[in-house]
Amino acid sequence: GCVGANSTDSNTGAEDGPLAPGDSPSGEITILDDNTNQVFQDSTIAAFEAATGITVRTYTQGNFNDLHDRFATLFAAGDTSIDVVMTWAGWTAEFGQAGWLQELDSAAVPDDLIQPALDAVSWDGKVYGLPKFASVQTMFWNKNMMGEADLDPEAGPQNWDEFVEAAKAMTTEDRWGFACDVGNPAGAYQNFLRVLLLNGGDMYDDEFRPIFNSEHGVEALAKFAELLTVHGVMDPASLQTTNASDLGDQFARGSTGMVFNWPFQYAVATAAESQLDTESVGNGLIPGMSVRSASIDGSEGFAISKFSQNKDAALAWLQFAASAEVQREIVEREGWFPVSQTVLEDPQSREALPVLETYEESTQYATKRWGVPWSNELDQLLSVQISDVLNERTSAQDALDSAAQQTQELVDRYLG
Amino acid sequence: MAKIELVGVQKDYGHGRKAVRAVHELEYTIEDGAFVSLLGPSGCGKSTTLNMIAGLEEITSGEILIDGERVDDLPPDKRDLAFVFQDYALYPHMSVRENIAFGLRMRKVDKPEIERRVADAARRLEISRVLDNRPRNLSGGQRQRVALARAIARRPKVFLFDEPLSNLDAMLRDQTRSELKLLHAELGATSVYVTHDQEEAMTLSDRIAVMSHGRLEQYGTPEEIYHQPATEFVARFVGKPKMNLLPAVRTERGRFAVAGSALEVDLAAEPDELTIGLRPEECTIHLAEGEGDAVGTVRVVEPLGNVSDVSIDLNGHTFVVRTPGFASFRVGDPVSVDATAARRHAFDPETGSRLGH
Amino acid sequence: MAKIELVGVQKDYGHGRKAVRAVHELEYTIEDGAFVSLLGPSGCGKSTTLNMIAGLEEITSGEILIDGERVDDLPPDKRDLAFVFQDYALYPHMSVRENIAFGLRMRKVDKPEIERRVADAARRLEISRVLDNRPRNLSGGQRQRVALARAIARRPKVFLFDEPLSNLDAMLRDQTRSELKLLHAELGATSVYVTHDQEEAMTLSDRIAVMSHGRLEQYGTPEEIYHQPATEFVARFVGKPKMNLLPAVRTERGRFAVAGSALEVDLAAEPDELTIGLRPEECTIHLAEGEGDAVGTVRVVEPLGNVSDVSIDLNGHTFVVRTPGFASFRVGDPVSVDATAARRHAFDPETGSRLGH
Amino acid sequence: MAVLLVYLLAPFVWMTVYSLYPSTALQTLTPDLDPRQLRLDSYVALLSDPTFLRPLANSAIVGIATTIICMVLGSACAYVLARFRFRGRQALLLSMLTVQAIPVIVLAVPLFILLRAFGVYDSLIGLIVTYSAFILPLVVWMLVGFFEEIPPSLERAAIIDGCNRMQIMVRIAVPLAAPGMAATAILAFITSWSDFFLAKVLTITDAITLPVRTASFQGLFAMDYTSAATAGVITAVPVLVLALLAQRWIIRGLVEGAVKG
Amino acid sequence: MATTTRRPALPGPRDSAGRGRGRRLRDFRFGLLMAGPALAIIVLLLGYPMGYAFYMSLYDWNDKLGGHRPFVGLGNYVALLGDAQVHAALGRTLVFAAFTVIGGVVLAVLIGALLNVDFRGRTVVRVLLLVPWAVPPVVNGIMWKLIFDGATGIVNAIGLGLGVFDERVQFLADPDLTLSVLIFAEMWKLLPFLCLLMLAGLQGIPANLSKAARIDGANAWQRFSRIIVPNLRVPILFALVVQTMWSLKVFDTIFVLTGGSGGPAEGTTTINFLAYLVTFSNLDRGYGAAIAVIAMLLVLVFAVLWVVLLRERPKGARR
Ligand SMILES: Nc1ncnc2c1ncn2[C@@H]1O[C@H](COP(=O)(O)OP(=O)(O)OP(=O)(O)O)[C@@H](O)[C@H]1O
Ligand SMILES: Nc1ncnc2c1ncn2[C@@H]1O[C@H](COP(=O)(O)OP(=O)(O)OP(=O)(O)O)[C@@H](O)[C@H]1O
Ligand SMILES: [Mg+2]
Ligand SMILES: [Mg+2]
Repeated sequence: GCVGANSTDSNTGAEDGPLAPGDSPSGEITILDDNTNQVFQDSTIAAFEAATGITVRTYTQGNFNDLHDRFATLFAAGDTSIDVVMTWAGWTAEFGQAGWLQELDSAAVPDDLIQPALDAVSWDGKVYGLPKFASVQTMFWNKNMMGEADLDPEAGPQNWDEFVEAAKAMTTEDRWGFACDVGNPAGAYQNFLRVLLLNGGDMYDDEFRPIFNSEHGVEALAKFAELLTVHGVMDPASLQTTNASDLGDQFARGSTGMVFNWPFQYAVATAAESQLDTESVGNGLIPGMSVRSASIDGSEGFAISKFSQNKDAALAWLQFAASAEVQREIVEREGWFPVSQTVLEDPQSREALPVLETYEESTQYATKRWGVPWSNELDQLLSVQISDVLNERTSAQDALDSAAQQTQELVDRYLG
Repeated sequence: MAKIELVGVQKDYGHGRKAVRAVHELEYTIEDGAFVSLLGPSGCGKSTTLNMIAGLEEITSGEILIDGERVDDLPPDKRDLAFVFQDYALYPHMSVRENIAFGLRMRKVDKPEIERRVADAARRLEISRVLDNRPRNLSGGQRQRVALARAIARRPKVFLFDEPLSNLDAMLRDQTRSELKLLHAELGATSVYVTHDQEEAMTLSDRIAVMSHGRLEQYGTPEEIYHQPATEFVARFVGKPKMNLLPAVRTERGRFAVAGSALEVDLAAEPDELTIGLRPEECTIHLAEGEGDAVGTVRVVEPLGNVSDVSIDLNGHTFVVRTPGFASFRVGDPVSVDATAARRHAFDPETGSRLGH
Repeated sequence: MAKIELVGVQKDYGHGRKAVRAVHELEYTIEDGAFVSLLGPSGCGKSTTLNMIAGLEEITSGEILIDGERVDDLPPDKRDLAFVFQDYALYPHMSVRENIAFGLRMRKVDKPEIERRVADAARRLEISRVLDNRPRNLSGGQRQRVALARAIARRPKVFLFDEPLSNLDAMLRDQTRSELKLLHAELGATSVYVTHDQEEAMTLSDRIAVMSHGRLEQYGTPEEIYHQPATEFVARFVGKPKMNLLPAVRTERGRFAVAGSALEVDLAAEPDELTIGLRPEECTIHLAEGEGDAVGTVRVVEPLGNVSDVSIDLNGHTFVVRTPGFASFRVGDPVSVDATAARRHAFDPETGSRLGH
Repeated sequence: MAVLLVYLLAPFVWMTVYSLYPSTALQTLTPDLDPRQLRLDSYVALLSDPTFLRPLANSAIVGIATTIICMVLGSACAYVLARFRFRGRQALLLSMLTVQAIPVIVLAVPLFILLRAFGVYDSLIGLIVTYSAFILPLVVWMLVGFFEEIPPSLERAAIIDGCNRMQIMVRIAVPLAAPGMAATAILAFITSWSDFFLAKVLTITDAITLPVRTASFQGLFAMDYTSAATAGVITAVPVLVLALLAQRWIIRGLVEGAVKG
Repeated sequence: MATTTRRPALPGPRDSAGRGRGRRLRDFRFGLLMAGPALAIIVLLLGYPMGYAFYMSLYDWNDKLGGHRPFVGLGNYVALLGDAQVHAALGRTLVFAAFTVIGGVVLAVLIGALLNVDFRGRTVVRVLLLVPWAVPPVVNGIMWKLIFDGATGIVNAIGLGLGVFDERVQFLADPDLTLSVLIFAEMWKLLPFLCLLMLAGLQGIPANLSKAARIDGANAWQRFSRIIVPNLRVPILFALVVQTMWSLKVFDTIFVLTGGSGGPAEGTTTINFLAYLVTFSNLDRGYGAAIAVIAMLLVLVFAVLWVVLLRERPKGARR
């Protein structure tokens, strides 16, 4: 994409207020997406162009891991060549607070959006984009292994104790009952947040004071660490697994009994190269500690660059991607969850993607992400503490106290 | 066609207070067609002088004239001269043919003429067969010839040589020296030849400019240099074995005794003290018959085949005599020296300049 | 104390089919206390021989005995010898003092003794004042002395020298040569000296081993080598100017004519064709008076001061005569050569070996 | 020595193996190296994937162009530094080496702004110019060493033969330094070809280079080891071939200049 | 610096006072014409950003605070001094540098000495030394990940197969182990170059030096330690200086090996990588720039340190 320097356009007048849908937007837009979805490239763009008359000049996919740095550089330099960028909970808060994303007027936001998906594109009460798919972790298990361990393959563990027992039963010489991905900072944060919510805790109070070092938090982290250190049911490789896809592959290889993973796990586990198939993959709610269940959100969406020269057209794309038509395709062709309640409740969707059932169930329980401007810093510092706990260099209490104190400094810096 | 005049030529390296004078007030004329050697020990300013003539170094003061014209501001390639370097400076990435032709091509000589000249130069130096080789595939002697061929192909007015033989081994050096002499006789171009080897200078030159510490010590024919050295430095530097130079004091009018020894020499000179110079090959020795006859003892005998050099300890001073054949003297033999047949040279011990005729 | 015997010593470099024989069947004895030179052109195997004596190279076959004991399996440091290298091989990171002391320290000589010996060696070679310098800050001559001092401080039974003077300039070389000879006289240790300079070999040695292409050509005293060269190679290699070697055919019994020229030589020899050898300094020339007298024309005259070398064109062959003083001959002069006073040498043109006495 | 050889080669060989076998065959305790399992699928796939070919072409273009620019400008600059004495020369030379100490990180953002200002962000030209700036100091540093090794008498001979300064450089100095120049050129190429960070920051789409593409096989939801290994092999092979072809010069050029005291 | 001694003063055309002013001017113009473009590019594309980076480091320049970026002077640098994260990164950097630079050079000298001995296949080994050198860092990262992965890596397969390990070793799970793997990976890449450097140096040492030492009675180790090593001073110094620069700059390998995180638990976050994280992940550009400037100073300090440590004693100095 070439960079048009400081051209002033009709749209800049609306820069200060939230963006509402305009009448019949037109022109060109440029989209920079991650490479999670193929469906846009395959059919959505054509459909969008046909429906709106807007041209998608370029639609580019970048590697998720690279995008953050690119966006940061692009925005910092006020680049006008990109109209639509992919976003998710962490970036929405970060780039939104930096003033790089266009706030949307409530008129532009569909009203049947599922809350966690909407959260992923909002920060500080403002909506900065629209979700393109919803993603929530659920539990997957290997029915074969369950059976071999004399457990009921159809019913997954209902609470943490059952989960631990099941994991123990499934752990053998070269197989593990459980595996996760705490290898990088984001993974460390996710795994902690998940157990924190499972134990009824939370990250912050209403005033954004960190409270994750509460009793709930400490107990949750301790129990999580025990999987590795006491029960020996967690694959030690979890400590070096840096992404969900490695975890997914691992599960698909049949060497891990249970994982908590994103929806795509189903597709991976039932793919041709996998050791498992539709019959042998079990799916259900993540078993809770002090609550029945909880989960973490990983929904993605699109946002409009503050420096876009054609925000109306960009908004049209956001809305199109969130529309039922596109959402159905995402569910059917890619296995992600829909962002709208309507599509979720559609039986047709359920048929295409059995795990949707679990998802729907999970919406009753806490599903959070806590995307904040200081997400990166937080992930980083938390990962150090959690690694220390997992390697038994410190206690869960000390680790979380230290993390909470550092987090407070971050909160003060960014919200103070 | 090419007379080179040096008029008060000086050269300083560096600037201001750090300036070092490498060459002092040179003043002499190299006649057209002459072969002149610049002779002197390492660092005495020979190359500097040659480079100034070539235009590779600027002159600090003074003038250089070629055929009466000042060339100070003429770049080297306008002075119509060729230069043969000590390391030959052959272009390693060109064939011998291209090496020889390069200077002509740069001067836009036309192709057939270049070919003719290259062929001619190669024939003269007997390197026609290696014209297509790279220098690195040649022997030392062949490289030397290529360097010469490159110079003569240009047919310049002046040839400048900077120690062109010093990278050859002894046998090849002697042979090439003779050939160089023949070549000069054929071509007749003015040649300036830098060397630190007195033998080369003696055998090749019409005239020799002996230099020391950036100054001219003597400018003359080989015979003058050898028989009438103008300074003690020249006397010591020219001739092999080295001239015996000994402090002497006057014992009576016209008679001098070599310091503390029984060797006495007749010499028509004024001062009370002087340095006396006697060439080893003009003296003779014989075994001392009695005590009184002996003036020294043999320290070292160095047979060279047809002659032997005998070093004698003359009361602490070494005195060398060249004797014919394998000398029968043995180390420790008492001997007496006969210098009556020897040409006498005398020098001022302070200034080193020649005394008398 | 140290007699060195070489018995059928051979050396191959490389293995199997790629093996190259660098030294062939050497067989001679170096007497205790003798100074023996290994003389020959570059690549003839001199250094290889020396290295085998030192133990730095393995012997392929044959034996080397020192004082009657086989040393083949003895490492160099057990053979009690010192080595002076052509490039001196001074340790650049050590001071002169440390350089000299290193060999003693390695042998665990005690400190005061080391100091004594270093001081003594330094005094003898007049380098006491530079003991604390690094080699790189020394002149070539000083470095050479340090290398010698390092050798003598060790007080070994045998000294080995590999062209120790060849990196010095002419003057320094002559001077150091004399000193080396004195040093040997004082120390009296067996010395083996490698050189390609016949003058060095002649002046320094008790005996000379002339080598060519890895083979021994002759082993004898300087006088034998000079006056009775065993092969044409030795004749050509030893003596300066080079011996005139010319093909000759028998004209009548006991009389030979140099190929195609009027020069005739009396010689008691059998074959019809041979190579005749005449030393330039034993022949004389004079200006041809009439046509019939002339045997050649002067090509080059090279004055050396006390003598001049005159090259004559003898019907295509070059013949050199050494004449006294600055010769009065001019290029092109017709001259006749007189070789009656010259010792005659004759060689088999095929094998190169000496004919007759 | 065998140990050394294994040490040198084994890692790369293993990566090549990885690219040739389905990862399921290798990610076990007993890797299954049955040659029947061998397949070139991933190579075929990558080499027919436009999103891979484009970066491949980009890297080649950027590498070659950078090398040419560096060699032309660098040799001109190095020649002057090698042959002229002026005040500050030493400092200038040293600063060429010191540039090596600059962490690229610190320059990324300002560079981005700079390139954007000139409208060459995410373009091959932008990358070429940036790489040139980073590689030039090293090139100059090395070439100065090579030029200084040329005996001054050769240049003097050329002066006598009638060359002007430019001719001396073009006809004498450059050909003579050819081995060193070759080594330097290869180094320049390898450096620009291998760079990851700058390319990551200074490109988004159009000008993505091979290393960036290769690293991107580590996706969040798609860690494709076989493709990563394949891309790794494809990225490494051109430079390996170059390096091996020119190894004599490289060793001489890269190292000897640095060693001569 | 080592390199100052490297440039012998060559007799170039020199000018003398009073004369040759025209020539000097010509030379000057020529020099400017030739050197100008290269210098201009370098100054523009490196000099300007450097200055800009320093400028940034004087501000509290955090993009996530919106456009608000107050001038803080050396505030960022002061903050650095008390930042535990920076201290930890510095510590790691020193460990990493100590192993790769000092360890690398020591190993290189030893291996170089081995390679300098004549043996069959020596040329092959020398040529193959170039392989690691030519492998791009990104590929290097991927490669070692494939090898050391705790679940699927070949090292575990071999180790378990040979019974060296009892169970899988999680090389990339423990911060310290991961740093070791990183050091190992870097060593693999850098050692060959250092070895070549030493080889070239060794070949510059006259063979006679070793022979002389043999005659002097030094055994193999004494010859190596007392003769060879001291004479490798210049290449060693050069190796130390450039390797320090390269070691402290390592980024790509860390990035790829650790999935872009510098983890686990910051275990491989060197000072340089920290500068990256702070600048690009945290968007805390002022602070990141300050860290980078410090990283650069660190390199220069080390470079000077090496030169001082290894500088030759003044001539004539006694032991
Ligand atoms: N470029 C230079 N800068 C400074 N001093 C120089 C330079 N070139 C030569 N000199 C000094 O000038 C003096 C004369 O040097 P020159 O090269 O002319 O000597 P030379 O007689 O040719 O010696 P050699 O036989 O060693 O070649 C020496 O003292 C030398 O150190
Ligand atoms: N290490 C080696 N490997 C193979 N051949 C060698 C080796 N050293 C010497 N040679 C060969 O052995 C022969 C004799 O070499 P040597 O060094 O003994 O000659 P030299 O008489 O000392 O010559 P110079 O006067 O040049 O030193 C030469 O042909 C040389 O090429
Ligand atoms: Mg000179
Ligand atoms: Mg030799």
